[in-house]
Order: sequence, then structure tokens, then C-alpha cells
Amino acid sequence: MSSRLHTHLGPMFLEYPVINASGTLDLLETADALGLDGDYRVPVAAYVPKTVTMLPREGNPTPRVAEVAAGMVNSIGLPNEGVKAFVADTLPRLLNLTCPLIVNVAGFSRDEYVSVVERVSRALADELGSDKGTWAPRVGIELNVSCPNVDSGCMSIGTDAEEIARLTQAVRDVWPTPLLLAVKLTPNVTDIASMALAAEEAGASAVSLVNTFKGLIVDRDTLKPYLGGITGGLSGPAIKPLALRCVFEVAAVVDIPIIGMGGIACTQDVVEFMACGASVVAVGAAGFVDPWLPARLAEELEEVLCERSLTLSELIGKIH
Amino acid sequence: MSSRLHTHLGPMFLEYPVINASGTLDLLETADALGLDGDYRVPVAAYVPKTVTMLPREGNPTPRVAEVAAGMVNSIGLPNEGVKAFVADTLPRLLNLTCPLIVNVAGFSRDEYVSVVERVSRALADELGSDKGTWAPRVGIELNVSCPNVDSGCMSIGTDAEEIARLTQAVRDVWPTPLLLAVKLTPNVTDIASMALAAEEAGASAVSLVNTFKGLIVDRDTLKPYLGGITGGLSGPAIKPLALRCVFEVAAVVDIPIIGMGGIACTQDVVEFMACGASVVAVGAAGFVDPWLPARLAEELEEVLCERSLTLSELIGKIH
Amino acid sequence: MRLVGRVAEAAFVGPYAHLAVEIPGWKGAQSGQFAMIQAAESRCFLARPFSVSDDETHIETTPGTHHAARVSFLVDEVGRGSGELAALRVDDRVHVLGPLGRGFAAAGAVAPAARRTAACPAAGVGRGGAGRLVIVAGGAGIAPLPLLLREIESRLIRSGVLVLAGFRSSREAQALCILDDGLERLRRCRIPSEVGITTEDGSFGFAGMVTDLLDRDLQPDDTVLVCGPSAMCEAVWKVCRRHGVRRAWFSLETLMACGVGSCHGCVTRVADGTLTRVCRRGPVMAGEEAFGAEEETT
Amino acid sequence: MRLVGRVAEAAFVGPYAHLAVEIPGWKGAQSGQFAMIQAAESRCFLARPFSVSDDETHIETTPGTHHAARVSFLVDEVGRGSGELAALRVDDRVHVLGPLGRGFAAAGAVAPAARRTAACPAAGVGRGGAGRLVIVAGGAGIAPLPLLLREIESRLIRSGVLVLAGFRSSREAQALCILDDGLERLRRCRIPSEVGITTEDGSFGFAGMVTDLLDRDLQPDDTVLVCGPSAMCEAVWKVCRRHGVRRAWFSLETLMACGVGSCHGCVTRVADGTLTRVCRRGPVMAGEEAFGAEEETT
Ligand SMILES: Cc1cc2nc3c(=O)[nH]c(=O)nc-3n(C[C@H](O)[C@H](O)[C@H](O)COP(=O)(O)OP(=O)(O)OC[C@H]3O[C@@H](n4cnc5c(N)ncnc54)[C@H](O)[C@@H]3O)c2cc1C
Ligand SMILES: Cc1cc2nc3c(=O)[nH]c(=O)nc-3n(C[C@H](O)[C@H](O)[C@H](O)COP(=O)(O)OP(=O)(O)OC[C@H]3O[C@@H](n4cnc5c(N)ncnc54)[C@H](O)[C@@H]3O)c2cc1C
Ligand SMILES: Cc1cc2nc3c(=O)[nH]c(=O)nc-3n(C[C@H](O)[C@H](O)[C@H](O)COP(=O)(O)O)c2cc1C
Ligand SMILES: Cc1cc2nc3c(=O)[nH]c(=O)nc-3n(C[C@H](O)[C@H](O)[C@H](O)COP(=O)(O)O)c2cc1C
Ligand code: FES
Ligand code: FES
Repeated sequence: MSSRLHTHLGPMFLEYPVINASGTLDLLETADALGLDGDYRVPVAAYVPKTVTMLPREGNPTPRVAEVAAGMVNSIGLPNEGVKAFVADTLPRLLNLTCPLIVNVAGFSRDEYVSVVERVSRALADELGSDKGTWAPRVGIELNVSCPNVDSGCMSIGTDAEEIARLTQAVRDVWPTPLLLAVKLTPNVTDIASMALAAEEAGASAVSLVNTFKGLIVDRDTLKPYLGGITGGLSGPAIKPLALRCVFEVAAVVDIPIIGMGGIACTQDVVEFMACGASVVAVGAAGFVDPWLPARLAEELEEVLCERSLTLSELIGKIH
Repeated sequence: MSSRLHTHLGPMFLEYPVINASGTLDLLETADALGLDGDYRVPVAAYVPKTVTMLPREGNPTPRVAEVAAGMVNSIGLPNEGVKAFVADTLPRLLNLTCPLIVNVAGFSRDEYVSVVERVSRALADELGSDKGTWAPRVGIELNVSCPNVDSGCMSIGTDAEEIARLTQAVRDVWPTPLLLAVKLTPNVTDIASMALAAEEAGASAVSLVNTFKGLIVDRDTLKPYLGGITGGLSGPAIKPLALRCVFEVAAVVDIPIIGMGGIACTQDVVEFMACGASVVAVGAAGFVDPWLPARLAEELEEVLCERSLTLSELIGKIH
Repeated sequence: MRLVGRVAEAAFVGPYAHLAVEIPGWKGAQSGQFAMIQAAESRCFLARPFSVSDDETHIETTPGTHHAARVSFLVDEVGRGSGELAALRVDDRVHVLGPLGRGFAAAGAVAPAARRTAACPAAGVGRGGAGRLVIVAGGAGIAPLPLLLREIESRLIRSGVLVLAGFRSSREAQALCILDDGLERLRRCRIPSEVGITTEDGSFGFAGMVTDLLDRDLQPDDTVLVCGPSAMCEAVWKVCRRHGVRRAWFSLETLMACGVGSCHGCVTRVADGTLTRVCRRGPVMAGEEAFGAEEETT
Repeated sequence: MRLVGRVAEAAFVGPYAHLAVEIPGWKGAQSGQFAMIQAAESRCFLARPFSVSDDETHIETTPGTHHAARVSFLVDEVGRGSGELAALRVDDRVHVLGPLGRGFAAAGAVAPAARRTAACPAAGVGRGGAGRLVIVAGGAGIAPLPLLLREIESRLIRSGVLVLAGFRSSREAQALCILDDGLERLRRCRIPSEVGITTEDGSFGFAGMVTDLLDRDLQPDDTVLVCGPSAMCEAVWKVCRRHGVRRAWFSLETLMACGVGSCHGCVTRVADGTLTRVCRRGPVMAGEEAFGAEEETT
């Protein structure tokens, strides 16, 4: 893609400012499902796999997804192979991708987050050598402190500014600057700006906004909760105005870059998130309908920039 | 409507469990706009006029509304004639309606809320006599501590459980039991259940859930905030899963009735809110498209109850 | 009550969609009134305000019999809501709330309509005094004119009717065809009428703005009725002030969520300094009421 | 890449909508594969999974020439998404992601398709051994059968093909017509075939469930392929176990948000105790793999 779209996310060079939201694009599975070769052109400027936890997780009971007006509610519950299998089987394949990697991590205590990051670090040392400085353009960490679909940890950290600060600091100790450390925040709080500030002050190099909004679906037949996990997280166009407000509020108080997401489905959405202050945007649930959406939006973004005679950096935060 | 739908909201008898959400139905204006006589059949079981404040307010600059996916964002800013004109001109006309009245009140300090309620009380004493016991079936108060579209007061009270408790208590002193005192909560908090509990413990006889979710619209031409009030409140079907979750969470902890609202647009929505624990539901923005919607939904609700062989009280809270 | 209409005719006149909708239960509108309309299978949350373009509800064809309510709208496709309406086909359903608002008659611009008949009325009483009735329309602002012409055909307009319409280009000017019947009826009623057209690109009629044409021969005792974009309305009001015209009425456009006074979304600041709900006090307002009477600095 | 298809034919067969969609860029599907599809002007957020019912992509009419990709779907209208698809008319657009998932061939149920030709193939190699191929379908589960019949016409099925289809009533059974061409081709290829129909209300064929019919004459060496609601699949698996049939494959249905392994929404618990993504490991899975081999308690 044209140099007009080239950008940086902390120490990472990105060919264009559009990535995927964790848990909404499994690049390896998708490539396989669609019969693409391993070396096909990845549709994201950096790839964020689904959240990895210490132990393997099966996830929540079914049903796990339901469509609602202008979006969907999910209660997936972070199924994943656990960090051991992740570093052994998946990580090497992801490092072979042509784009940088942002490993999304969650835990049920501060120590667990730290342990997962340490495991990833050790595996990276094997793969990339022990000089962490050379990793910086290639690998980052995103801390998921915001999943509404698991019982403990996670969102309970993300709703407490002090906990966010302590966690960020603890992870920074094992994942030092200049490595990308993004903290992914939940919008289910009274004041998201204070959460972002806490992360920034504790050493985060970016914040990701937003995870899903906590919602509930009633089973139309039984009138009981429809989702196996009882409540779930709302995403899709329905939340866009709320997510834009979050980005707008956070951009007003932090200096670190924002990865904006929440309902992005078309190029106009990308423009709006960047105008509100996002340096990079992530496509979430809308990518289910079209896994190539991130790259397509980037191409169209370039056209918009031309039409409006704007550079990327002029667009970012234009609203303020 | 059939006795199957008859219900109570605290001390108030309601012919059916569907009312309007404050600020979304001006019954007098609508009747006039549509050329209806003064004594036409009101389309709500109880009428909630727009928020009244101490002083007249002009409201926010334009534009004040914008449509978004499955909803709208408003930044109206509580324009109203002020309590003096309200009690002099409007209140007497509203007391002539065939349904009970729930006066929605806001202030920019605790004292202001109390003063407005006192003004309304005094006017009611003139209109209905000084025996407050006789008012109970006819008039209630709803405290709006949740408007996201004004600078101070209001939502800053609604995000603080202690403030909610203090305010509720202070208003209870001038608006004593058994009079209906509903506290209308904002969903823009980390834990809405604790807000509802605070209101209940301080003497509220009902909670109204939810007011709008704080959002932002970007002007597609200028890339500046579109609404005159910068941010606004999201309502409509987009927020339904979030509002249902709020009702679900609050119903699990309080014993007072819940007035449920947020995206109600069809009978299935009414059923879902009641199943989650709402005793009464309120139609908000969907009533803009059809001012008769509340009464129509009530009629259809009756059919659903018949089909499902459920009484109203069996439906309420069925999910729990 | 919100009504359900059936699209009986759908055609394009230039870039605008012209819809004729049969609406059982429709009460009949005055020109300048509007309805909140929405395609039945809409992806929009809210209905949108559209002027009633023509309304054959109250027309007796033979004494005692009425047409089925048949209401026309002219839709300029500017976004999703109008786009859905413009895409409607015959037999599609439309939700309709209306008629709403103060039309030209209720605002005092023309005498309230007597029961109209399809045959040319023997006599009528206008309020126009000695001056002409000057109707100024811009783009899709031509929409309410067919119904307006219907109303004035039953008035005695001594000095005649001047219709000035401004368009971007000859393509938009094709919409003029919706006036053909009305102008023909004026002729049959011996009401002198004249039409002046401008296009911005000069591809049809006079090249320039409709205000240029208006400026040329406006008379102080003319009555001016205006439908069009806000900028045009304000420009016309300036011309009126300059020519000493005081009898001018404007159909205002703002964003409307409800159309019936509930939402306070449609407010505009009027001459007395207050914010007023256009859906209730308007959409038709007198120039002095809407824009005030301060001297222009031009 | 998500593809854009054009509806070339849209008709109802009984209560089901049968759509033939021209999809430029479509790669050709195996029976049992599905696509995520969505009407272009949809009010739904997500696409919905539908089995490829027939696919004329790879058929050479005369050697060296191909049909334009033309893919059929059979849509049972159960909610908003399927309702929108069922309402499509000729020339409407559809978004298509696919073909996706493991079909019958990839799951090992039938030999992978060789390049098929429209003319009857001289010979083919099946895997069916001595037994028959028994195809069991319930309701709209009949959808993938046309493509399945196409695939097996190029195999040597010594003991023939038995198609058992269960419906609610004769109305649903009208959908059988989508099998006419395929059955005719089997006949032309001299593959013995038989069809048994049941309806729950007895209004057509045998009265009862399709499993009743299956139970009557299932043979241990039969190969059973099943498409239908989950309850039917499980009931069929019970019958298979009872008759000692081990070669049975099922096309499973779960809720799917993405269809490509990204969302983890479509999981089902399989025999080995794990939750597996049906869109990736299925939708076609062997009976033992999906439901396990524990002895039935009946
Ligand atoms: C009384 C009255 C009569 C009218 N009569 C006619 C008529 O006869 N014919 C006719 O063609 N039109 C008429 N209009 C105008 C017509 O109502 C509008 O063109 C129509 O509502 C546009 O809707 P839309 O969805 O197509 O456009 P959009 O502009 O896409 O939709 C409007 C929505 O987008 C939002 N929006 C607008 N601009 C922006 C922005 N820059 N950034 C972000 N959001 C934005 C708005 O808040 C609104 O929610 C009339 C208007 C009024 C008030
Ligand atoms: C591999 C595969 C192949 C298929 N092939 C075919 C085929 O060929 N033909 C065919 O007709 N069908 C087929 N189906 C089934 C088809 O996908 C569904 O019928 C379709 O997705 C239904 O969508 P809908 O929007 O019409 O229905 P809905 O049921 O209205 O929509 C589904 C949405 O509603 C939610 N929902 C469902 N039940 C409830 C409830 N009780 N309470 C609240 N929410 C609920 C769901 O989570 C989902 O989001 C297939 C399915 C799969 C997995
Ligand atoms: C099905 C689904 C699964 C998700 N899984 C994760 C996850 O594992 N980790 C995470 O940090 N966020 C997860 N998310 C949240 C998204 O990354 C994103 O923050 C959210 O969906 C908002 O973006 P959207 O509206 O574009 O989908 C998930 C979202 C969905 C819809
Ligand atoms: C245009 C508009 C104006 C509103 N004004 C008020 C108000 O004055 N007071 C109040 O308590 N709530 C107000 N609300 C909030 C509604 O009462 C309701 O809580 C909210 O809109 C959610 O319901 P809905 O999704 O059905 O619209 C307003 C909402 C809208 C859309
Ligand atoms: S449009 Fe709602 S008050 Fe005028
Ligand atoms: S449908 Fe998304 S993982 Fe299977």
C-alpha cells in the first residue's frame, strides 16, 4: 500500500493504520478455510491473535453468539490453547507472517499476566535472539483487562485504575521499553479516561479502546438468558458512537497512541476514529462478514485522504 | 385495556404496564400537532413529561439529534420552561389527563432538586388539596440524575452512589412515602446495581433504568463533533442488550419496582424487559416514529400473555 | 395515528423521485405542511420530514364523491433515508405521520382553503391585496408548489402569480413538470401567471440565482412565499427587505426526529431571540418572525 | 475474498426459497460445504451459513468449456436473515464467502470428486464397498443433495443409492423436485436408486419420521449420509448404532458468526469431549467423531 498510509505504532512500523481486533480474526484458520496458501497477503498491517491465557481454556457454554440490532453479543469466554501450546505451535507460525504481531494476553491475577508475558518472552528469545531491542518492530503485547465474559480477573482489573497501573507496571518489568505494550480497556466504567491515564503513567506505550459493552440477550422462547455465559459483550455498529466518545475522551488526556475500535465497518468509520484521536484502528466483528475488510478499508482510506488532501497525521485527532 | 394488563407502580394504579420515557413524548404538543381533541385517549398508562428544572433552560446549541445505526444520539440539553411556568401553565393541564402523572425533575445541586420538588408539591396542594395521601395514585416524581447532556449536576450525581443516596433522602423529606419517588439512573457507570441499591436504601420507591449512553458523532464534512453539545446520549434498539443487562443486574439486588427502558420498539422488547425484572416499561425514542406506540405495545402484550398463558406478574422477573 | 400508505406511482422527475402514495385515513393537508415518512422495511431508525407536494384528498370530482386520499412527495436523494424513499417501487409500503406543522394558510400567508372542487371555483377570497403572489422555490423546494397552486386557484389574485424557481442545472429543472397541471388550472381560472427559471450553470432559463431574478422586479406590495434551502431563504429575505416587502413567508428546514413537538431537536433561533420548534411553530413562518427586521448591512 | 453474486433464479419449492446465484470468482464446492451469505442490502449484521445445494462450476458442457459459476441454495425462512434471502428477486445482489468447511468428500464419506462432466462418466471409483449409499435428509436438510447426487454419479455404487427424506407435510415435500435431475442422471448412469418419503402428518409418502423408514431396512454395510436438524441427526445415529452401521456422516448445524474459524461461536462438544469449531472440523463429521460410540441404552 502507498507510503501515504505508512505509520508507526510505538516502535512498530505499519504499512497502513488498520489491524484486527483480538478474537475476531484467526488468520491461520481463515487462510486454511479459504484454501489460501501460507504466504498469501495478510489483510492486516499487524496481526493480533485471540487472547492467550496461562492455562488452556475451553470457553463458555453455547450458545455463544447472537445477532442484535446493528451488532452482535458474544459470550465466547476466551477459549484458547494456553500459553504453552501457543508458544510451541502457534507463535512460530505467526512470526512467519509478513506483518508485525501483537500478542493479546489475559490472566486471572496480576501474576498470571506476568507469567504469560514471560513465557512469550522466553519463546521469542529462542525464535528471535535474546536482544529485545531487535524484537521491538516485530512483536508487541496487548493486555486484555477488559473481557466481560469471564468470571474473575480481566474486567475486574480493567474497572479499577489502581489495578491497571499495578498490572501495567508489573508487565513492564518483564516486557521493557521500547517494546510495544498496549493496554486494552473496557468501556464499562464511569470514567475511561482515568483508566487510560493510569495505564499511561504506569508505562503503557499504547491503549486499545474499546472492548465490548456488557449486554444480555433474552431467549425468545424460554425467556431465560440466551447465551451460555448469561451476559455477553456487545460489538458492531451499535456501539460506534460510544466507542468514538471513549477515544475522544481518552485522546484528550493521554499522549500515547490509541488503537481505536468498536463497530468499525466502513471507511467513514475509520476516518471518524482517527479524527477522534486513534493512531491505528482495529476491525472487529465486521471482519466476520469479510475477513479482508481491514486491508480494503486501508485502500479506501487512502482515497479519502487524497480527496480531502489530508495526511494521516493531520487526520489523527483532527476533532480536537 | 383488559384487566389482564392492570398493574401497580408503587401507589399508582396503571391500566397497563407501558408508559413513555421522559423527553420523548410531549403529549400536549403531539395532540395539538395531530389535531386531536384535548380529551383523546392518551397512549400511555402514566405520563412522564420532559425534565423540569428550577430555571427555564434553552437547551443545547443545534444540531441536537443525529441518527446512527439502530438508534439516535441526542444532545437536547434539557430545554424547559422552568418550574415556575411549569406549575402555573402545564401542570394543571397534565392533571386533567386521564392517566397518572410522573413529574421528571433535575437540578444542578441537591438543593435545586429539592426546591423543584417543593414547588411542584405546593402547586399540587393548590390543585389537589393538602392531603398528600390522596395524591399518591395520581402523581409521582422521577429524579433525573442521569442526563449526559448538561455540564454539571445531574449525571455527576448519578455516577456516585453516595450522592444518589443523599439526594434521594433529601427529596424524600419533602415528597414523603407513600408518594412515588423513582430515581432514574445512568448506565454510564461501572456498577449500576450499587447505584440502584443506594437509591432503594435511601427511600426511593422505584428505579428507572436506563437513561442514554454517552456517545459522540463526528461531523462527516468537518470531522469536528457534529452535535452542538459535543457529546450526546445514544438511545434506540442499539442499546437494548445493554439496557436489558442493567435491568437484569438491578433486579437481582433491589426489591422496589423497576421502570425498564432503552431501545424498546416492539412487543418482544417489552416482554424481554419485563422478563428481566421490569414491572413497567417506558417507550423512548421509538415513540418518535409512532406516538401511539406505548398503547399499541400494551395491546400486543396482552396477546402475548394469552399465547404464553402467563400473567403479568409471572412474566415480571421470569429470567431470574 | 401513524398511517400506512401504498406507493401508487413512483417516477423520477430529473434527479428527484416523485411518489404518489395512497394513504387510507389521511386527513388532508394544506400546502407547506409536511409528513414524517419512512419506507416500511427501512434501515433507518427515524422517519424523515417531507413536504406534502400534492394532495387530492378533498377534491370532489363529482359533487359528494371524493378521490381516495392520494398524497404526493418529491424526494431529493441526499442520504440514507431519502435514498430508501427514492428507491421505492409501486406497491411498496410507507409509514406516514401527518399532515403536520403550520402550512402557508395557517401561517397567514394565504387565506385558509375553502372546500376545494376540481372544477374551477366561481369565486374565492384572497388576502393578497393589490400585489402579486410571488412564489420562490429552490431545487427540491419546488415540492409544495403543486398543492399551493391548487389552493390559490380558489382565491382571487388580482395581480397574478409569479413563480420563480432556481435549480443547479437543466437536469434538476426537469422537476418543473410537476407544476404543469397547476399552472394550467390557474390559466383556466384566469389567474394571470408567469414562470421564471434560473439555473446556476445556465443550462436552462436564466443563468444565475433565483434571487437575481427576484431582485429585478420585486414590488413592495408583493406577497412572497419561499421554499428552499436555508441559505436561499435568508438571501430571499434580504431581497425582500431591500424592496420593502413585508409580506413574506418561508418554509424552513431543520433536522426533525419526531415532527410533533416531542423531541426539541428541530429548533432554530428566531427573530425574538428564542429557540423555537420548527415542526410546531413552522415549518412556514413569516420572514419577520423567522429572520427579524434588522436593517441589512449590504 | 468475499464475492458478490447475482440472483439468476428465485422460486419457491414448497415453503423453501430456491435461489440460483451467479458468483464470479467462485471456486467450486463439494457437497456438504457451505457458504456464508447475506443479501446485499441487509438489515442483518452477520451473514448466515447455507449449504451449497448445487454447483455447476466445474461441469464441462462440451470439453474445455465451463458454465459460469452458478450456485444454488435452498432457504428455509426461519428468521430475519433467512427471510431476507427468501425475499430476494432476480438481479438482486448477494454477498458470499465460500465455499467453506469440510464436505462429505473431505470428511471421507465419498471419494473426492474427480473432474466431473455433464455426460455420464464411463466409470468411477467409489469407496462404498458392497453396501448401499443411504442418504437421509430432514426438511431443508435436503439442500445439499443435488450436489451430492452429482458427485456420486461419477462413482461406482454397486448396491445403489437409497434416498430417505422426511418432511412435516406434503407442502415441505414439494422440495423433492430439486432432486429430479440428479435422480434422472443416476438412472442414466445405471446406478440403482430408490426414494422413500415420510411426512409427520402423513399427507404424503409414509406417515411418521424418516428414522422409522431407515430402521426398517438399514444394513450394516450401508454408508449413511445425513443432513437435517440436530435432533434428527442424533436419532439417525442411534439407528445406525443399533444396526451396526459404522460408516455414517452427518452435516451438523450450529450458530455461525464467521464460518472460517475466527469467532469460536459455532462450537459443539464432540465425542472426544472437546468443544470443536463446526465450521472448520465440519460441518460434515463422521458419526463416531461427532456423537461417539457409547452403547445406546434403548
Ligand atoms: C418541513 C420539512 C420539509 C421537507 N420537505 C422536503 C421535500 O419535500 N423534499 C426533499 O427532498 N426534502 C425535504 N426536506 C428535507 C429532508 O427531510 C431531508 O433531506 C432528509 O431528512 C434527509 O434524510 P437522509 O437520511 O436522506 O439524509 P442524511 O443527511 O444522511 O440523514 C440525516 C441524518 O444524518 C445526520 N447528519 C446530517 N449531516 C451530518 C453530518 N455532517 N455528520 C454527521 N451526521 C450528519 C442527521 O443528523 C440525520 O440524523 C424537508 C425537511 C423539512 C424539515
Ligand atoms: C453449515 C450449515 C448449513 C446450513 N444450511 C442450510 C440450508 O441449506 N438451508 C437452510 O434453510 N438452513 C441452513 N442452515 C441453517 C441456517 O443457517 C439458519 O436457519 C439461519 O442462520 C437462520 O438465520 P435467521 O436470521 O433467519 O434466523 P434467526 O434464528 O432469527 O437468527 C438467528 C439469530 O437469532 C439468534 N437466536 C436464535 N434463537 C434465539 C432465541 N431463542 N432467542 C434469542 N435469540 C435467538 C441467533 O443467535 C442468531 O443470532 C445451515 C446451517 C449451517 C450451520
Ligand atoms: C466474537 C468476539 C470475540 C472476541 N474475543 C476477544 C478476545 O479474545 N480478546 C479481546 O481482547 N477482545 C475480544 N473481543 C473484543 C474485540 O476485540 C473488540 O474489542 C470488540 O469486539 C469491539 O470491536 P467491534 O465492535 O469492531 O467488534 C471479541 C469480540 C468478539 C465479537
Ligand atoms: C431526544 C431525547 C430526549 C430526552 N430527554 C430526556 C429528559 O428530558 N429527561 C430524561 O430523564 N430522559 C430523557 N431522555 C432519555 C429517555 O427518557 C430514555 O431514558 C432513553 O432515551 C432510553 O430509551 P430509548 O432507547 O427507548 O429512547 C431523552 C431521550 C431522547 C432520545
Ligand atoms: S421535530 Fe421533534 S420537536 Fe420538532
Ligand atoms: S463460525 Fe466462527 S469459528 Fe466457526
